[in-house]
Amino acid sequence: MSDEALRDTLFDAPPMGEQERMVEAILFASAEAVSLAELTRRMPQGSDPAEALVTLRRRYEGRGVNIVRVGDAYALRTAPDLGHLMVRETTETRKLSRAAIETLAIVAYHQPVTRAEIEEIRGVAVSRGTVDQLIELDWIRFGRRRMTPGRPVTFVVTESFLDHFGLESARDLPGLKELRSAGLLDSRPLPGASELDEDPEAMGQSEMFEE
Amino acid sequence: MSDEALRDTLFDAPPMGEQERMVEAILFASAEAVSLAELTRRMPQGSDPAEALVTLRRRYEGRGVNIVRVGDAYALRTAPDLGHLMVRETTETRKLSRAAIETLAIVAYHQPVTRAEIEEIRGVAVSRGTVDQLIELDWIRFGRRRMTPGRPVTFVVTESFLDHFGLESARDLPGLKELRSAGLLDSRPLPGASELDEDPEAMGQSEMFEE
Amino acid sequence: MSEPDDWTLTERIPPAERLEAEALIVDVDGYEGPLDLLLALSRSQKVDLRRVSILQLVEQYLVFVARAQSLRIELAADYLVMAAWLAYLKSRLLLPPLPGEDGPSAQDLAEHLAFQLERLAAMREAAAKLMARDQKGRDFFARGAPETQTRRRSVILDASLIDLLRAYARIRTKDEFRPYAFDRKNIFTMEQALERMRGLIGYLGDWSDLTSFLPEGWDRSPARRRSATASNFAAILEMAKRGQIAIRQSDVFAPIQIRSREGNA
Repeated sequence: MSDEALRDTLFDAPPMGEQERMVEAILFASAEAVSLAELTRRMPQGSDPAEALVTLRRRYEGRGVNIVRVGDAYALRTAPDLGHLMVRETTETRKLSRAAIETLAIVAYHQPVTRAEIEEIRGVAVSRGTVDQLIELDWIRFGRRRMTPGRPVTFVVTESFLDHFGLESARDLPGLKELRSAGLLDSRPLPGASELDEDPEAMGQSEMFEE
Repeated sequence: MSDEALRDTLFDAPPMGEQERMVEAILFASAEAVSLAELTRRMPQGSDPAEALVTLRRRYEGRGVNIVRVGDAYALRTAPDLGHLMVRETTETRKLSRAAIETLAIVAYHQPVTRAEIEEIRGVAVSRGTVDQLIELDWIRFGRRRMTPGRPVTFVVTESFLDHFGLESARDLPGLKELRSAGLLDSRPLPGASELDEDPEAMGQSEMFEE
Repeated sequence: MSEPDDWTLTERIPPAERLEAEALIVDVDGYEGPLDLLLALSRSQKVDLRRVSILQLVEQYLVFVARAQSLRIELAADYLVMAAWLAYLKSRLLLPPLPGEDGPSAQDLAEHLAFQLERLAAMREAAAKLMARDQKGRDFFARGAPETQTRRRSVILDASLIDLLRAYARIRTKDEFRPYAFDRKNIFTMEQALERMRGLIGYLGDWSDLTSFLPEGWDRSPARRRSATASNFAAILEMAKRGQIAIRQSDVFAPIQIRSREGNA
């Protein structure tokens, strides 16, 4: 047997049925979503978890638990229609303020978005602590800096935001397409000089008011 | 319709397939094994979880996850032969020490930075173990030597640091002003200390020691 | 509301109007800024946001602000800034443009305001839709018993971005206090003063002026004299508290004198 043939035999990937069991077990054991890269690393060499996932996902369709996609990762979650049976497992979550909910929505729909842009959209300063709370919940994080004067930092939503709201990706946000085609996600500058942005700090960070 | 017939209709148990889904979801989400009595209590009146369990158990035979009986209760467990895949689940995560996280932060914000500079910024000596630990984690590495007397070695952050913290580049780290407005920095600047409140760009990758 | 002025004022307002005004009082806390208030007012026009009459809206806002002021409700500054801007917009909308006038037309400004309102309303709706989605831990659930094994245990050191940022913020906060230590040249600290006075106190026979205790070289520049005087003063207060010296001052602004109490007490 040639060296190559020998190696092929040694590193033969397990049969697909077996790979499916493996993916199933790994996803099952984890409370968090598991990325494809992580699945590949944990399974025997030559395995193709992406393919195994296709059949596994189909197998769980309509069942009490489903395989959901979260960004680049996969997780098992109970079917949403059975939530009422699980009430006992619920832990009290902190009620978000209206400001926090709106800020979260603005980050999700306008990301990457600067603080000044959030304030421009809401027409009011973002209070200290609101952003902090959303970062603490691990729903938003700092994104890359905007390549505009002042290089303001931006905010984007996280994978655990997607996981929490059962979204495959930020593109699946409800009504996103409609909002975009209505032009409501544009950052349209105020015509002419602005007398409205009283905050000099926001001024420096925002490119919205600069021509 | 007689009272009895009406009640029977109102309390019609869900079809067996539905009951199976319910048992599946409850077992999945529970932290503990669930007893038959508990299942009965949580499911709609008239349900027969024992029967649902029989078919559900059969459905999971030979899969990556199995239904096991624990005393009087039932639980879902990964198949014993796949235990080797769960190894990573056993790792225990521990927070970095304060010294290490501070050192890491200084390297990230001031790279390339020498050990003496780290000590100057922190105001205390940096132990060898701290640096070794960060190198071992593959979060910092040696950079090029500083062209100053003694040609001290410098430290920079690694790709895997950026990866771990979800940053595109170290330049994306928020500046002091941004940390403050996110509520991460409580103290207000002292009057006259404003030169320390540099703009985010200067803050990002400071060359403060290279004068 | 307990001030008599307020009572008389409220009495003079007809009941129906007063009730309406009181509704406003309650509501003003509920608004998240002027744009939010404008959005709420625009709803009263009962038309599509795209057809809202900006002129009418401006009028409503200005009436609201005027009424709030007549009821002595403290309005936050940004409400007043918005009022000023809207008053300006109103005048621009009503008057024909001046020949040769620069800048955006009143129509552009009004359109932008309408856009802002529509966008805010859209984000509100999006936020509501988002929160109405099935949520983890409420409508669907993760594995309740993540499986762990004890066969091979390794320790992973971890830190989150927020830990990193907090650590850096902590260090930099420390830095902000550093300037105190920098300018040592012209600062005579209280510790120094205390140390020095303690040494001198043994030689104190009778009452002596505090000003005669300025250390050498600290009486020339005003800055240095100020610092040394203040520290000396703080030091003698401390020493008096410990019962080491007595202090007296015959009159306001008269020289402060000190005397040792050691042995006398």
